[in-house]
Amino acid sequence: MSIEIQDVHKSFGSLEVVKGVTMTVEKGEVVSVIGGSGSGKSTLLMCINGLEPINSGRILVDGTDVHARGTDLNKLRRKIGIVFQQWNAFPHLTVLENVMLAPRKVLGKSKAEAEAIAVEKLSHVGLAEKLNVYPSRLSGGQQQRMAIARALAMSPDYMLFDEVTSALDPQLVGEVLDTMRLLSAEGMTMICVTHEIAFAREVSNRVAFFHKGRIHEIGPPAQVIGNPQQPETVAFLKSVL
Amino acid sequence: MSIEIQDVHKSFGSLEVVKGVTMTVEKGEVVSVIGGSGSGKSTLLMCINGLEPINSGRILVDGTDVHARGTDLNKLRRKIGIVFQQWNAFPHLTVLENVMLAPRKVLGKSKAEAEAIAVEKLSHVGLAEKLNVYPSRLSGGQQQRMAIARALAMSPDYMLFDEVTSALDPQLVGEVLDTMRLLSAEGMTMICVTHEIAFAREVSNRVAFFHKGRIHEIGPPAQVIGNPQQPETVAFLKSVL
Amino acid sequence: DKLDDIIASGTLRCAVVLDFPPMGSRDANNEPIGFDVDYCNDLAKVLGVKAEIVETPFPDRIPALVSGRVDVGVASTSDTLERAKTAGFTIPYFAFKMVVLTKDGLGIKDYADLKGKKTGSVSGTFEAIALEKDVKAWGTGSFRGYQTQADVFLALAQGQIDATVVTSTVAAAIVKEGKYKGLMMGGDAPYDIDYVALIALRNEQGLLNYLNLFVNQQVRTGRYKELYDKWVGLGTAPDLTVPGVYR
Amino acid sequence: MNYTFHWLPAFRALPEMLAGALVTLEIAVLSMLLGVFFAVLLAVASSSSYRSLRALAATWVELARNTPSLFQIYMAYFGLGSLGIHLDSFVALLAGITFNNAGYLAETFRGGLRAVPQTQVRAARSLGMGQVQAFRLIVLPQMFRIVFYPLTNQMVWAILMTSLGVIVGLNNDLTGVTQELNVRSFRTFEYFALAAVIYYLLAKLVTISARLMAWRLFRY
Amino acid sequence: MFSSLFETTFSLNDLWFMLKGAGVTLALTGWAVLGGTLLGVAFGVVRAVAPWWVNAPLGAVLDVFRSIPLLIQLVLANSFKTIVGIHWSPFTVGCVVLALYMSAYCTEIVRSGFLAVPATTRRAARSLGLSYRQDLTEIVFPIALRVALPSWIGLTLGVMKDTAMVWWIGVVELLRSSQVIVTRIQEPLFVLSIAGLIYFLMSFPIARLGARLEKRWREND
Ligand SMILES: Nc1ncnc2c1ncn2[C@@H]1O[C@H](COP(=O)(O)OP(=O)(O)OP(=O)(O)O)[C@@H](O)[C@H]1O
Ligand SMILES: Nc1ncnc2c1ncn2[C@@H]1O[C@H](COP(=O)(O)OP(=O)(O)OP(=O)(O)O)[C@@H](O)[C@H]1O
Ligand SMILES: NC(=[NH2+])NCCC[C@H](N)C(=O)O
Ligand SMILES: [Mg+2]
Ligand SMILES: [Mg+2]
Repeated sequence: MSIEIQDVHKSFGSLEVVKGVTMTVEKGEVVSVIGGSGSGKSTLLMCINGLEPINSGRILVDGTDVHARGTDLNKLRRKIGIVFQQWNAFPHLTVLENVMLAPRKVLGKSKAEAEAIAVEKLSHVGLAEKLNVYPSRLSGGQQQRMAIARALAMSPDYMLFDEVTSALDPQLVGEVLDTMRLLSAEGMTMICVTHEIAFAREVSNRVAFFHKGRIHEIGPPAQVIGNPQQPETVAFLKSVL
Repeated sequence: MSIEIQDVHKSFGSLEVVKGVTMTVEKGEVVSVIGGSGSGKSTLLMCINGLEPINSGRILVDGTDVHARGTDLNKLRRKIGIVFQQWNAFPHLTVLENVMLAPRKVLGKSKAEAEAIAVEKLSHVGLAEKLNVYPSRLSGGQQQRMAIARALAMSPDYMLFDEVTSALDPQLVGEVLDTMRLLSAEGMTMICVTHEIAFAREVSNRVAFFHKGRIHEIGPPAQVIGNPQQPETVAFLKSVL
Repeated sequence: DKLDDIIASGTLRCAVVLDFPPMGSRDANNEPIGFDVDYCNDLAKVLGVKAEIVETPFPDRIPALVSGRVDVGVASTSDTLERAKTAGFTIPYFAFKMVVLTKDGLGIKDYADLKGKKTGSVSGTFEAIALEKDVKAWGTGSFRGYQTQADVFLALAQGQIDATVVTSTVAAAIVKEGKYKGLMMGGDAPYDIDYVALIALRNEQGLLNYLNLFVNQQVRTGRYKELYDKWVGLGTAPDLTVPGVYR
Repeated sequence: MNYTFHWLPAFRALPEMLAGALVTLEIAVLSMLLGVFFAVLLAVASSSSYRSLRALAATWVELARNTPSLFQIYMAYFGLGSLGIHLDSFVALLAGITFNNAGYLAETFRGGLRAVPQTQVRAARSLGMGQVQAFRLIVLPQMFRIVFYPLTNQMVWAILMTSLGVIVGLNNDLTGVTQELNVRSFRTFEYFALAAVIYYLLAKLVTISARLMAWRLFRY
Repeated sequence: MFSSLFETTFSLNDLWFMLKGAGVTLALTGWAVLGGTLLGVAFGVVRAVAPWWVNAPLGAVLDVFRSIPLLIQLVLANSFKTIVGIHWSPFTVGCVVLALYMSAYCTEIVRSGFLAVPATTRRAARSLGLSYRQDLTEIVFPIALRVALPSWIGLTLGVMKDTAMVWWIGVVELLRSSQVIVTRIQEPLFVLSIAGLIYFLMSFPIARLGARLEKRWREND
């Protein structure tokens, strides 16, 4: 049970964005991905759940080749929760409806079942009080937590986080990170793209440093963050700390 | 030569936002203002240059009562540069024109003079290369530096900064803070509302902690940030660090 | 008053309907021609002014007069009592008989055949009102009112309607011209003779008086017959008197 | 001013005119329903991969937007008529306004679609929703809110455009009835003033009910 | 019927007659747009800055022009001017009504352009020492102009097309002149197509220009 990324290349038109990335994330592991803007981190995440096609290489999720012809992506994606940087709340649905939607429409659960799941997940992220509110009434941090609950409602095996705190006011960052800490403590397998170095150091089993579409360094936080070897890593860490 | 704020109260409708603030900023001093969202920091800055009227108290800038009847606010404002959180580039003017506008229209300088000033200030903030570009082509950090140059072009005696980095991507924050460091090194009198505690500690002579419209603590950074006395200050610092 | 104004201004503005040959139409240069055009020119001449022809569709004649766009209407206007509440009428300057105009192949031979058919005419005209009343009384078929005479002929030629009722003069002219394919006469319409008069503002007695005399003179001098022969031709010019009453 | 107003006959004609207003409303509503239908087809066609479909859609949209609606209605009646296609006045007016509505609404819908951020689709797809589900459950409801206001505007437009039916012989809508009354008596001002008031009330009826609907529908 | 496309009695004379009609259409449009824009800008600025007790009544009055068919407005104005004894030609009446009609829409365009300038941008201008008037002329107007111009072009084209309704009060513009020719030569499809083509040629290039401008400026912001 793992996500295996094998020599993946990905271009947008003539621009190669991911240039041969190989990495395996074992079940139960938390891997943080750090790196400069435009280094291809978001793109890689979207390749993992098949939102973007890849040009070469393979990505295996629990042994299933994501980009093979014939793979049922919609089914595969139920295994993989993903939360993006931009708040992706569905503005026309209440918080509860946001979270209930996929269980009902994708998993075909009954309304009562879906509601039970949604209430549970929302309580888990601390939004039990906001069930019938529209997302526009939530703070950015609350919206991100709702997005996490929405992904969790599908009972995914993996969670991918793409800079979920970087559009937030400093004061709201903490509450979202706390939710992620909680998940990692519960043993969720996670890949977190983040600029929060302290957080990465604290929760990750391994940290990967991305630079220009390649993994420059990967290893335990103590090594990559505490004692970086590559000059690019050093420079990057200096700029964000 | 100083900004004297004497027991200022300010309400929006029935909501009192600034509840009796007294503070003096001497010429040459750098004072940082920290505090939670909605604590009235921005409002206070806008009262200082008369963009918002006050309900009671007085604000004296170099001995002139800002809110007295008969005060020529447009003239007073030339002394006080202000840069806001949202980038306020004038979208219809190039970078050079943005900076030239006020010297020409307010100070009545000739085109050549205004241009010379603008080029100088823009070089100062590191934008010498972007003179004829429209603001939409600039990054957030560049827009903020342009806004600083625009304020500097009026040769103000005081500069007010209102969270100028909080809408920026983490990687762009540094370049703007560098520009502000430069100004403080040159002896500019500044009031900086900021969430960048490290920065506040480094450049300020004094730090003021705002809470619910009042100054809870004010003093040298080593004291307010290094060894806060009030429980609110402690809680706030914990939340942003 | 108006009469003085016209003489002083040097132009006489006449409302004329120009999609109503032979009374009014346009030549190849799109210049106005026809009985009414000549009639207006005659009037201008005796007044010693220049004539200006203002084209007005039928429903627009009285509005044009009332809204001051024209001084007089030489526009085949039936002298109904309803209209006389708004506009001032002279003595008749022409008179029409109404006939059915239809398309061949529809089997309409006289007025009674119109029952149950799609009919149409120009909104608000003398015969439109009469026809619509009959259609309503029959209870079957339909009536459609158009804003110009040209639209009626067009609708008839295209088959949007099966028949209309028009003045015999127009019907004859249209059928003779042959521009509209397949139009034919469908017998007389049993309406009263349609006496038409010049119109002017209701309260301009001086002008109306002058116009009455002018109509009278046109007949006396033989100009009326001359114009009739020029534009209508066949038969004799209609008698403009109503037997048995003073007018 | 030596004009005496005759309001009484106008008020007596009120029931007749209100019946006309009903016809007006009927045409406007029908033309909106049909217009939305064709506009959706046009919006789809204009992003289709068939060139001929795109060309057809573009022709429709540009003709509808760049010629007078009066012209379009006249064409629907007499233009088509000369090809032997006989539309009843009512149908011709309906066709003309529908043609016009569809042309404008197609653009509105395209803009509305573009205005729903792509990230919404991404979020939906990553939850395992299929393309159609994501469109129906996420994009469409949000687009509907964006186009709602332009849609009500177009509805008011449609009402105002029905007044042009009179040139193709329509005489039972509000303007048709008014003109019939006018050509009988020539009390132009009185009748048309009354018609203006009724049109105004119709337009307000539409905007106010749209506002109420929006308030009910878009709680977010 | 299609044969008429090839053997037509439509003459150059007729084309000239229609082009004269198109000239009237353009003249009407020109005056209406001139008057409508001047009034619209004035009203729009008032609506953007005035207190509600000026704003609300003005808005309500202008709303009337947007809620009544133009045809009816024309008829009413035409008969009203007679009732009060003003001697205006139908052309003048057409221009005036169209101008008022346009001003009602233009007002909203100007107003929303005005309100599209963020308060923060204006605050920045004031804090540089620009006066209220300088803020308006140097900052608000130029920015509002870019927001409003594309819609204004759209409105202008709309008014150009709406001039067709002026034939009802007796002005022979493009559509009416084509009807005159249809009456004479009885080739409605052919003549109307030419009229449509002329309208299209007058409108389409400007519409394209507007779309291009809108796109360009959007990219710049
Ligand atoms: N849909 C797209 N089409 C074309 N280019 C794209 C697309 N998405 C991303 N890119 C480009 O690919 C590169 C990598 O983008 P990506 O978003 O993966 O970077 P990132 O590491 O996530 O950066 P950030 O920290 O700013 O989110 C960038 O240069 C970006 O401009
Ligand atoms: N123009 C206004 N009208 C009404 N209320 C206002 C206005 N501007 C600010 N407020 C309110 O005044 C309070 C203080 O606002 P202010 O912007 O001064 O806070 P702040 O300390 O700058 O917060 P932040 O860190 O979020 O910028 C807030 O509750 C805010 O909602
Ligand atoms: N078919 C016609 N258009 N007849 C024209 C005659 C008009 C008629 N005399 C009237 O004034 O009402
Ligand atoms: Mg990214
Ligand atoms: Mg603030």
